[in-house]
Formats: sequence, structure tokens, C-alpha cells
Amino acid sequence: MRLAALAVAVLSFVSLPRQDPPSKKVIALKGAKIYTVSGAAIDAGTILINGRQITAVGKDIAIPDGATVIDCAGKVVIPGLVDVCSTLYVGESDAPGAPEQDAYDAFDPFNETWKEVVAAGVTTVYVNPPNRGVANGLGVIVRLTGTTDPAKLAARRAAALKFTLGVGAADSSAPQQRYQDYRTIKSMFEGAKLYRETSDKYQKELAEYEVKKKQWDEQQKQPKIDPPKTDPPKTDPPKADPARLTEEPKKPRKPAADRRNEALARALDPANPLLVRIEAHTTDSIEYALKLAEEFKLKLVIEQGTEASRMADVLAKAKVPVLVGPVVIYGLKRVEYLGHSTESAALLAKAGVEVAIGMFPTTRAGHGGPSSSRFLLEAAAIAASKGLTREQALKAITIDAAKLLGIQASVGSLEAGKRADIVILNGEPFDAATRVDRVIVDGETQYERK
Amino acid sequence: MKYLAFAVLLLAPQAQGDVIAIKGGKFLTVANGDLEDAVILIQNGKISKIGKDVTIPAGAKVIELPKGSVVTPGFIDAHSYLASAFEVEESTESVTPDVKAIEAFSSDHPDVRAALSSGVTMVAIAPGSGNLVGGRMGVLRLNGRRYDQMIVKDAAATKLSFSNEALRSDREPTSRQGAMTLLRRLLKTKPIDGIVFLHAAAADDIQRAIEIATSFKLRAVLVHADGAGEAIDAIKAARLPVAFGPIFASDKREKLEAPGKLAKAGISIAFVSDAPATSESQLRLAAAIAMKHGLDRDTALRALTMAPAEMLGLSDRVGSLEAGKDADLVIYSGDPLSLTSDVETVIVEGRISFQKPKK
Amino acid sequence: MRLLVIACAVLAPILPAEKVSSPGPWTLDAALVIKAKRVITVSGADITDGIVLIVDGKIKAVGKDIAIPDGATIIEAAVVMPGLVNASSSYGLPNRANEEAREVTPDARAIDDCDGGSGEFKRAVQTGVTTAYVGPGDRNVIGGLGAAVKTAGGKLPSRIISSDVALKAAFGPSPSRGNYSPRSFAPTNFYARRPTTRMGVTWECRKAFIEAKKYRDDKEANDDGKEILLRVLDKKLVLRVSASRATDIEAVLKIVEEFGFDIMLEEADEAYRHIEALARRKIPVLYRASFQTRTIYSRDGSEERFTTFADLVKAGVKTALLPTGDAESEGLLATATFTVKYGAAPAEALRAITLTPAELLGIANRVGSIEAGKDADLVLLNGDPLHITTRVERVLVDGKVVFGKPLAEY
Amino acid sequence: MRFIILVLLAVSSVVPPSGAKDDVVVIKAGRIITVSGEEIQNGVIVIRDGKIDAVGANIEVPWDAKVIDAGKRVVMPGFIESHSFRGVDSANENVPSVPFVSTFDSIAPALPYFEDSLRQGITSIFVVPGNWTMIGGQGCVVRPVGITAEKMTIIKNHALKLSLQPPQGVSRMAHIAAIRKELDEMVEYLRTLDEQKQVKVAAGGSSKTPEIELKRETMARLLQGKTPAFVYCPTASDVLKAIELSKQYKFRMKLVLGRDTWKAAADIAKEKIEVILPPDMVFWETDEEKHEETLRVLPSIFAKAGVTFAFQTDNGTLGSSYLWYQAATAVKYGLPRADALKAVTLNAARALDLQDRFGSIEKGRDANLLILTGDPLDAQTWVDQVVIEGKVVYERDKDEKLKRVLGK
Repeated sequence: MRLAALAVAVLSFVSLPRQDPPSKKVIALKGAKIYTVSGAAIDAGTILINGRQITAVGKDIAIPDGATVIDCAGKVVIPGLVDVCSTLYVGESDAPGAPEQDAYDAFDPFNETWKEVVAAGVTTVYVNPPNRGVANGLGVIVRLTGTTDPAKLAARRAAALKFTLGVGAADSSAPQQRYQDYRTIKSMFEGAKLYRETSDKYQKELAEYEVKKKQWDEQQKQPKIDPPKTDPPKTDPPKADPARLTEEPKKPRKPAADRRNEALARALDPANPLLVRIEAHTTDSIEYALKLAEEFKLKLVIEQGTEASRMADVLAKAKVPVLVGPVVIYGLKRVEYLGHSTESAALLAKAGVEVAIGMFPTTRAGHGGPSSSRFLLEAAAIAASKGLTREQALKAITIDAAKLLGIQASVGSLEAGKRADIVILNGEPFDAATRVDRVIVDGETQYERK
Repeated sequence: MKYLAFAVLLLAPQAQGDVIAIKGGKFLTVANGDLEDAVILIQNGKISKIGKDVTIPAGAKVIELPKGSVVTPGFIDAHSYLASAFEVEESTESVTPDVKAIEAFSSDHPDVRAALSSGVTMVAIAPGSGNLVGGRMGVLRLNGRRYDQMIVKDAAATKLSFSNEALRSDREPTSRQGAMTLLRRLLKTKPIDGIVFLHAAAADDIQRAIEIATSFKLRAVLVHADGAGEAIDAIKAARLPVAFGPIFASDKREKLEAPGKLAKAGISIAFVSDAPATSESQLRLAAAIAMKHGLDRDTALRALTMAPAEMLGLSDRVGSLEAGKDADLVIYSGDPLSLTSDVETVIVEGRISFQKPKK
Repeated sequence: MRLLVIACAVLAPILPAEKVSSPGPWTLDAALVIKAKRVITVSGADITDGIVLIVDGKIKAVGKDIAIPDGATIIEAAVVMPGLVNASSSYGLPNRANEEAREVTPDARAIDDCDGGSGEFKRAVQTGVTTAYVGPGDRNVIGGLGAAVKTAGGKLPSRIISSDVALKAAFGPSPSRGNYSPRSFAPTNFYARRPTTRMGVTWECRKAFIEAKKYRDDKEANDDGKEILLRVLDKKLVLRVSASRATDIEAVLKIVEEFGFDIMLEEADEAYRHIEALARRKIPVLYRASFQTRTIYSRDGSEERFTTFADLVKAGVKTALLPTGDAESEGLLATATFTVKYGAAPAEALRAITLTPAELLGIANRVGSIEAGKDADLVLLNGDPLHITTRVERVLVDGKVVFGKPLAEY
Repeated sequence: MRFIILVLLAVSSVVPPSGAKDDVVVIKAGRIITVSGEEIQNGVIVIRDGKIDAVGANIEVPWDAKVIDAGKRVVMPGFIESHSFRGVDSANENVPSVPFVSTFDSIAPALPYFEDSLRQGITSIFVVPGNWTMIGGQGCVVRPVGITAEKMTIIKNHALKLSLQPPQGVSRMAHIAAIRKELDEMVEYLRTLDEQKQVKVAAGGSSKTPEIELKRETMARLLQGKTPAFVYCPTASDVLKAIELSKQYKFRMKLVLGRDTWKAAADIAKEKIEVILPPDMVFWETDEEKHEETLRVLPSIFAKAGVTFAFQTDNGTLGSSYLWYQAATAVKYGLPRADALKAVTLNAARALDLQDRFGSIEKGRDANLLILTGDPLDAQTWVDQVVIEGKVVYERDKDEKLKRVLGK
């Protein structure tokens, strides 16, 4: 069943075997100041890496002999950065979108821009399908390991289902259009609800049919128990054995698979709901998004949320996280960015809203392409200057970002068992003169400053 | 609490001759290094004294800065269309030498307030690069007062454009060969005196700009110079300063490494915003990105203060914290080149023009 | 493995040769020696197992047994020939390489429009072209001045061999294409330029020269444009005219009759119809073939003969070959190879892409052949240049290896 | 008016096939390039009923054979154009999915393309729908001789053309989703068909698969592995997507490559897929970062990766409108001469799954032969005669158009 196939692809990432087979490649980073992000910072600590995993982080860890030791005295080590919205490998396009479109199909695995982005310490990014319109489709989580095999590059397919609410094609997005977008998404989900019901009904009928079929087969094997009577019975016809089947059960007709409704239906699955990301800028768009989440019990995350800080309390109460960005925008502001301010992340965090910072390098915000993701650290610094502490800013682009992508079990902080995504800096993360010395992704060095 | 009192004091109309003293924090003077626990005295809109052993006269109003604060000269943007976008090109013909760009400036535009609050105290408004000879650039001080009181120089320099934006199919010149011939003919008959800003982005545009600058002995400044990385030796030979920018986050690495290379070759560089292409508040981001690609710290700070002042011929009045200069200065919460610090207070001509609201 | 970093030494100062005998660091004053089984001098006979000695970027000596100074770097190759000369190129120029404000712009210089760092130069070098003429397009009746430049070795200003090589004029349909006659509306927009017919084009050309003559008599204000036209009238500057159809070539011959200046014909697809007239007036031709068998008649009706080059040379017309296009398979060497296939003598075809164009550009004292005293612009190949299977191994400009790519890197 | 002259000239240069079907023809030549085996000096080829009966150095010449003595000249198998849409006047439908159409219905015998191909030594051409239609339809293998399309046709409907080139304004994702939708529908259609068959069989009916709707017949043959797909991939990521689709929907395919696909050479080699290189197989690539121009040579890259490929031509540029020129250029950049010749003969036939009929001089193959004045890769060589299925169909000294162009 197609739905199952997609689900398996999802689980394969999370349920990764905790301990990779101990390969001979053991690396030890010694003597650095370590911002684990999940716990307190460790001065002159050590990190042990075995294969793709971090095996130990701490003050004085015994380094097994034969391990290659990298001396990080005087250096600062932070987790690999996570960009909650980038356009690496897929770029942008104005073609119309649809729920079943998959960013995985838009991959160009040979695009080399990832090298500049990983050189700045970004090791994991989320990518939306590059199109325009209300329903955009399924996003993908990408690990910057430099592989050109699309299957390995896409660490998790169908990571979220993206919608855009209230962003007009032209440079205007009137209130009616925002209401219209809300109605469109609502009707899509209603259709998906029906689709789920019919497929559930089919499953139930199929199960019943199986039972009846087994019973019918048994019946066929038994000899006829009541031979036909010679004289026409005057009494009413012999009482039929209630359990006995009168005719062969019919196999229920399997409903035709429809990729569009399947994608939508997974967001309505109470057991393991597919994350829904709605890009909303104005306060009324955000309200429509919350209304949708409430009506269909969606697992909702707001993207960009330019004016979200004006309704921070409502978002906090509804426990709906916000992926803040683009912190840096250029040129004349388009209508959806008129309320843009670099204080948004700080105000939301203060009101208790779960926040992460993404680069969102869209041309609508004046960015020329995916290479902007190499300045994720700068974007977090600017957000910090308006009220976030440095720790909050660093978390917003590591563990908090990983949490809102649902991959905090594997990346986002320096803890034993997590993937070995490590950035070695020659100074404090947000200081002016700090440069990236080395970036390790999945235990392999992807960048080293000459 | 102390801050509140201090703010009320300064806003009151000042009698001529009152002395204000700023103490504590760190002063980045740009002219002669950084000063710790020193004092600045301000009188009649000018810096009267600055130094470690400056005694504060009686009756002076003293400002004690919180620990970690940093004071810098006001930032200067040497090439911008702040609050005058789309009005700065007289496109009926390509040569309009007498047009004044600052006449397109509207002082009540919200961007002006945003620029001031981000620590930029002086801006040069330029004509667009759509004309071969764009016209006169003017310099304004963002002191929050009336338009005519903001004018520092109404014709500080002339703007020429070597980019293909100046070529149109429906008027002369339509090609670069036509543009160069027209320009040579013009400069032969009517030489331009004073400073000339040459808009040139690509490497071969820079080559042509240098050729015109040297053959007609212009006091020239190269603007944008994205492709400067490839023409370092030619720029060095012609000893032309470079007003570099605007820098976008998605620019090629080659362009981002150009400031570092120019600085190593001893060429004076300034960062420009080309507002509204990038906002004035992103001048600091441009400096931070350039430092990430090989530019040293001192040149980065100079590129926001003294270098643009020299390019506009105002280095005697602004660009550094020195006695006798105009009292344009900005107080930051920390190192201004580290993006986590923010502007706390902006003082222009000895008066507070912006104060960060305390929440 | 990440993309193999291609060590294509496009602008590497020196690439160690396969069989370098003296590994000493190569300094400018040390000598460079090229040893080749066949040296094609073009000015003289081929030399088998010849040696070319290069010092300070110039050819010092060429011959069979030249003394090799010690410390000289030696590069060996199967064949060495002079650097190719492209007598009419648009390297580095935008696709509308004319100042279209007016129909006659004699003082416009195409070199101002030229981007020295453009990829087109770098590609030309890799196919063996070391010198190229960069001139105005054919959108104006009189387009302006063209220059001869080297295709590699530093920034454009330092690569100019001679700046005002010829004044460009264009006959045929292109100067009038896209112009609208002002009858239907007042000439508000630009395109109401006068020539809308071939007659109009001829008239514009004649008018320009007549006005130049009038200007000669009373020069109140200096006019650079007219000064250049006077230099053409006084035969101090050659007029290079592009014309492809027979009728256009006739119009050009009439203009030459009337004003008597030196001209050079460019493109000249149907030159075979006027071979006798061209030979009599000694008008050189820059011939651009297309060798398309598919359509006998091309769009503007001109009909091509593949043997035109061979016939022009037989009749004594000084003819240079231009590349048929800018794809890799349309370079000067491929064009020369096809010209030999259609009847030209191999030596004539090789001269038509080296010495003849150098002579027509007036720079034969510097480039075009392997002779002592000339610039060391050389092409080293692994076989006969007129075989498609032969590859350009190295290219030298002013004695420096500007291109060298071993076979393994393709 | 001009068009008619053109036709007359085109036709007159073609020698009408002579003689009855079952005569015996023998060709003697100084050098025979068999492509599949060693070259034969002063060899003999015996042709019976249009097929090669024997080839070798000292073969006894049958008494009743008509002998063509090529003297010192060279004989080799005819060139094969394995992918061209220049044999039809317009090669793209504006409806994205038209698997049921075939180029056989729009072959235009009088097009100068066929006459030029014959002059150049091409003996068989695979005419296909264009690269701008998602599912373009079936191709048609023709010989460049014949008055009508029927006479030209060797195989009427051959292979199915797919293109991963998204049309204007459609994103790559939407294009791939559309292809998946078509294939899904086909799989669903076949599944229901199969179910109906099982129901009938269960009920004792005949086990013959029910009639497939004419419209879906080609797609059915594709998914049943009876015919390969020719998939046009403009970029390297398309190649990976094509491999993914062919595995998921289990169909055989050959790849028609665009320029940028060299990055996926290793992936193609792993899957052992035959490919057809683009006409501009040697092209300049600009490196924005280092400001360098690199000449990208696809034959060398794909040969090193171990991929079998065939060449293609176009009429845009001088050199790449000739198959011999493409082979010579490949040799210039390091491809061995034998492999270069294979790419225009045997490999091209293999791409069409017709290597048992064309592409080499061996017993049993069709007698499609060229008699050349010299080595095929030498520019000075002319095609003197072309033999198709044992009959001489072109002679250079009777080629009026060539004489006119050479001013004779």
C-alpha cells in the first residue's frame, strides 16, 4: 500500500541504530571550549567520534589509542548548524504547486552551492518544494554530506506538508485573498477526510471479507447437511442456519490510489500526523492557520510569521511554534514584509513561543539564491542584538531548529549517540573576527580552512 | 534609572556654551586607536577635548556609560539613494551634469529615522547610474531637523556611470563604444573639477573608468567595483579609493573577498549601502561579512567612518573622535562590528537624536 | 571522488613539458626552445626536425641546427606553426556591437566595447588563435574603427597590437534591417533611422564621404569623425566593407570607382561572381564560408560555391579565411581543412589563416609566420593541422605558454 | 518554384535500384573495415539477396556474381543515425502525452535531409518525436532512399520517446509528477485487466488476455518490457530520475543525453544503459568562479566511465552535421579509432536493438556498405558509392547537386 511505503521511508531515519558498528575511524577533539547546547558549556573538553556517531562528550574522557586526535586548544566547538528553511539543491520557481509535488523530484544533486554553505558550519537543512501557490507539497530534510546519490542526500523524505496562506502572486495580498486561501486549504483537507474515511471503510470491509471468505471456503468443504425434501413442505421454509452464508462473499473494490489525497490524509492521521508548515505573514493569515489546525487537529508550525510577534500570546497559548525568518531582507519591501522587524524572534521567545531561526533565502526577500544560508550565524546574531541572549540565539539554529524539524534525536546538539555534526571555530560564535576552522558532517571533515 | 534622568537633561534646549562630558566604556577614535576609561567633552556641537587625562569642568553635564559600552564616530554612507529612490534619474537624455540628487530627498521618509537609529549619521545622496553623467551628489547629516538644516554639501561630487544601465536603445549612447567616444568628447570640451564618483561594477567597466580617470586626471572614486578582485593592480596603479558595495548575502565568494584583497593592496575602501537596495542598518552586516572573508578589523571600522569622510572631502569635520570635529558619535552596547551588539544612543551635532527605548 | 580538479593551465605562466630536459626554473631571460618534427614557417618552406629559439618573447632563430643555449627549456611537439589570426572576430563584444544613435559613426572604437576578460578570448586561445581583429558590427552603414589584439597575456590595454586598423562599413540588408520609414509617423523613436533599403545604405555611405570632402575645405569646428573619413579618402586608412550578395559587391565596386580609396571585402559569399573585377582592382577578400550542402539558396538568396576560396587564390586575389562560426567544430583549423577538401592547396589554406590575415591587418611585421624577429606566437599540435583528428597541445603568446592540456585531462 | 527544382535535383541523384531480387553481388576492395572484427586487406564481400553471405581475404567469387571492384578504396558498414527528428516536418505535439502517435505517419521523403544523409553515407536513420513532448510517441527506422514513406520504412513503430525536459512554465517536480501519473494509470489499467482475466479464468473462461485499448497499446508494450523507451535527459539529475523511474515501473530504456549529463557518467555505467550523445558533444563550459573556459569532451568522459555510446548530428554547425566528423573529433581527444567507428555503426545499431541486422560486415547482416576514397576519419575522403541491401543507391559522379556546389 503506497501509504505504508511512504511511512517506512519516514521511520527509517528516526529509528537509526543508536550505535554504528565501531569502525576503526575514531576521532578525538581535545581541549576545546564545547557549547553542547543541550547542557552547560564545557571548558577544555573532549569529544570522541566513532564512525558517524558522537560516542562521548565531557571534561576528561579517556582517548582510545589509535584514535586520530585533533588538537582544539583555544578553539570553540559548536554543534552543526540547522537551517529550518533553505533552497539548496532545488532553487526557486514560479510554477504552480500541488500537495502531491515532492521537493525530492526537484533535486539537482550535482549543484555545488552546498560547499559554500557547509563551509559556514551549516550541516543540515530543510527544503520546501520550489513552486508558487496555496498548496506547495512535501518538503525534504537534507544532510550536507556531499553525496550525489539523491536517495542518500534526502535524509528524510516527506518531512512536512507546506501551504502558503495570504501571499499573492502579484505584489498585493488583499484580505479577500487571505480568506480565499483559507477556504481552499479547508476544502482540500475536507476532501482528504473523505478519502481517509473511504480507505478506512475499505480496510474494514476487506477484513470482514477475509473472515467471510475463510468461512465460505470451509462451508464448501462440508457435505450438504439437509437433503431436499420429497414433498413440498407445507410448513414455512426450513429455518436457515443464521451463520451459514447463502452466497459467495464479494471482494470489496479497492479505491483508486490518489497521490494528492494521500499526502493530505497523512496530515490527518491521529497516530503519527505529518507536520504541516503554513507560511503566513499578516496577523489574520496566522489566525486562519490556527483555525485550520484547530478544525483538523493538524500538527502546525508557522513559517516566517512576519507579524507573529503582535499575537505572541495567542501563539503561546495555542502552543504553535514559529520558524522565524528571513531576519535579513534587502531592497524595497514586498507587501507581506511591510511588518518585518529583526525583533520578531526576541519578542516571540519572551512570550514563551517555541522559536527557531531559518535563512528563508527567497527572492521575494531580496536574496539571490541558496548561498545566503552560509550567513545563518549572522542572522542569529542580528536577532540576538534585539533581545535574545547569545545562548538562545545559538539554540535557535541548532537544537530548537532540529526539534521543530522532528530530528532532535539525531542532530542539533553535542551529546553521545547523536550524529557527529561538529563545527570548530577560532573564537566565540558571534564575535566579529571569528572564522570557521573545520566542519565535520557524519564524522567526515567536509571543510577545512587553509 | 540614571539613564532616564540623563535623557531628559539633554533634550532640554541647550544654552550656547554648555559642556557635556561622556565617561566610561571604550572610545574607538579611528584617528588614534582605542581609548579605555577616558573622557569626551562636547561644546557648541563640537568635540572640545578627548583623552585619558581630561578634567571635567564644573557645571558640565556628566554621562556615565554602563560597563562594556563602546563609543564610535557616526557611520557615513558615501553612496546611497536614501529616501530618494526612483527620483534620481533624469532619463530624457544621458548627460545631465547640473542635476542635484539631494533635491529628490524627502526628510520625513520612515527610512531616515531607521538609518539614524542604526548609527548612520551622514549620507551622500547620488544621482542614479542610468545616465552617463548623472549630475551632482550631495551630503546630508541625519540630525532629525528640517531639510535645509540637514545639508552639509549640496554639490559634493559629480557622478559618472560606466555600466550598461546607462546604455539605452532609444537615445545616445546605445553602446559602450558610443558612451566612451561621447565622454571623451565631453571631457575635452568641459573638464569636471572636484571629486568624481565613477560607477563601475564589472572588471572591464573598472578598466574603462580607470582609463578615463587617468587620461583626464580626475580626482576619482570607484563606486561598487564588484569585480575589483580582478583589477587590483590597475586600481593600485591609479591610486583610486573604492566605495565598495552593496553586499548581499547571496553574492559570489569572489566579490566578498574583494574588500580583503583591496585592503592588503593598500587601497582605501569604504562600504556603501546603495539604499534602498540594502538598508543603511546593513552597513555593519556588510563589514561583518567582509571580515569573514579576509578584511582586517581596523580597515573595516575605517571603511564605515574615516574612509567615506575622505572620499566626500569632509575628513576635517567628521569620521573620527578628535578634538575640533563635529560631535557626531554613537554609543553601542558592545563591539559595533559584532552583530550581537546594538545601538543605545546616537548624538548628532552634540544633541541626542536617538535613544533606544528601555523595555 | 569529488569532481577531479581539472588542472587546465589556461593562464599558467609555464607548464612543464613532457620531455623537459633541463628542469631549471624558467626565468624571462632564459631561452625557450621548441623542437618539432615539422616546423611550418608559412613564410618559407616547412622544416623537418626544426628548432625554434625564443628569447624575451621574440623568435630569435628558426632552422634545422640552431645552437641551444644551456639552461634553455625545451618543449617538443610533432608540429609547430604560427599562431592563427582571426581577421574578423567579435570576441568580448556584446551582440549589438554598434553605436546605433546615428547611421554613420566613424569615430566609434569597438575596442571600448570589448571585454578583455571575456570567455570568448580564452576559448579562441585554446583553438590556437593568438591574434584577432575586434571591430564594430554591421548595424551601421559606417560603424567605426577596429583594432588588432592578442587573445591572451594580461589585460586588454596591454594586448593591443595596433588600434586603428581599418574603418568598418556594411552594405547589404543588415544596416537597414529594423529601421522604419518615417512616412507613417513623426520620427519620435529611434528606429526612424534613414536607410530602409539597399539604395539608402549606398546613399548614406556616399553622403558621408561627400560631406567629409566639404569639411576638408572649411574646417571651422574639429570633427573627429570627418577627420577619419579624410584619412580613408587620402588612402592612409583602409575601408573594410562587408557584403555577401553579388549586387552588394557591385555597389561596393561602384563606390571604389567613385572615391578611389583602398578597400577590403568581408564575408563575400558570392565573390566567385566578381573574381575578375576583384583581381583587376587588387581588392583583398576576408572570405567566410558556410559549406552547407543542404540549402543551395540561403535565406537572402545568395548562392554559395564551395570552391570560391580556391578560385580567388588562383586568380591572384589576396584572400584570408574567417571561421565559419564560433562552435568548437567551426574554428579556423576546421574551416581550412574543409577548404582543402573543396579544392584549395594545403599551403594556401594554412597561409590564409596565418600570414595573409596578418598582412591584411597590417601587422605582418609582428605575427603571422615563424621568422626571426617576430613575436613568439606559436601553436604546437600532435599532427598535421589539416586533419580533424589533430589536437592543439600548447599555445604560446609572446613566448609564454598560455594554454597547455595533456590528453589525460579531457 | 524553387522547391520543385530542389525535388528534381534530389531525386535525380539517386540511382534507381536495379536487377531482380535474388542476384549475387560481390565487392572487392583494398581495405575492408568490418567494425566487429579485424580489418581485411584486399578482401571480398559476397552479397546474396541483399544480405552479406561471406566476407574474407580469399573467398572464391561465384561465377554468376555481379562484381564491383573498388580497387584501392575502403569499404565499411553504412553510418547509422540513431536519433534524429529532422526526418519529419514538425516533431512535437502540443499535447503532453501522445504515446499512440508514430513518426511513420509524417515522414517526408522529399526533405533535403534524407538526400544529404545519403550523400554523407548514412544508410539507416531512426526518426523520433521531439524532445519537447513528455510522452512523444513511437519512432520509425527508415533508409534514406525511396519515393514513399512505405518504401523508406525498415521498422514502422519502434520504441517510445519520453522526455524529462519540463515544458515552459512547468516545474521539474510537476513534470515528473505528470509522468508518474501516466505510468500509475497504466499500471492500474493493466492490474484491472489482469484481475478481469483471473475472474474469467476462475470462471473457466479462456486465458487469453483481453484486448488492450488501441490508445494504450504502446504504453502496455513498454511496461511489459516488449519495447524500450528512448528517454531524453537534459541534465545529470534527470538521468538519476530516469534510472529511478525505469526501476520503479520496470521498463527497459536507452538514454538520449543532454550536455550536462556527464556528471552522471558513473551512474549510467553502473546500470549498463546504452546512450546517445548530444550533437554538441564537445562544448565549452564556463567556470564563473575561476573565470576559466574548459572544453568538456563527452566521448572521452563516457569512454573512461565504460559507457557504450552512439553519436548524433544536427544541421546547426559545420562540423557536427557529419557523423564522420564526430568520430574524428572523438579520436582527437583520445578515443581509439576502432571505438570511434563503432559509435557511428555497431553501437548505433545496438542502441536500436538492431545489431543483428546493421552496423558491421558479418555474415547474415544487411548489405549496407560504403565505398570511400580513403580513411573514414580523414576530411579529404569522399563517399564514392552507397550500397543499401545489396543495391548501389548513390554514386558521387552522378550527384548533380554536389557538382553544382563544387562549380563543376
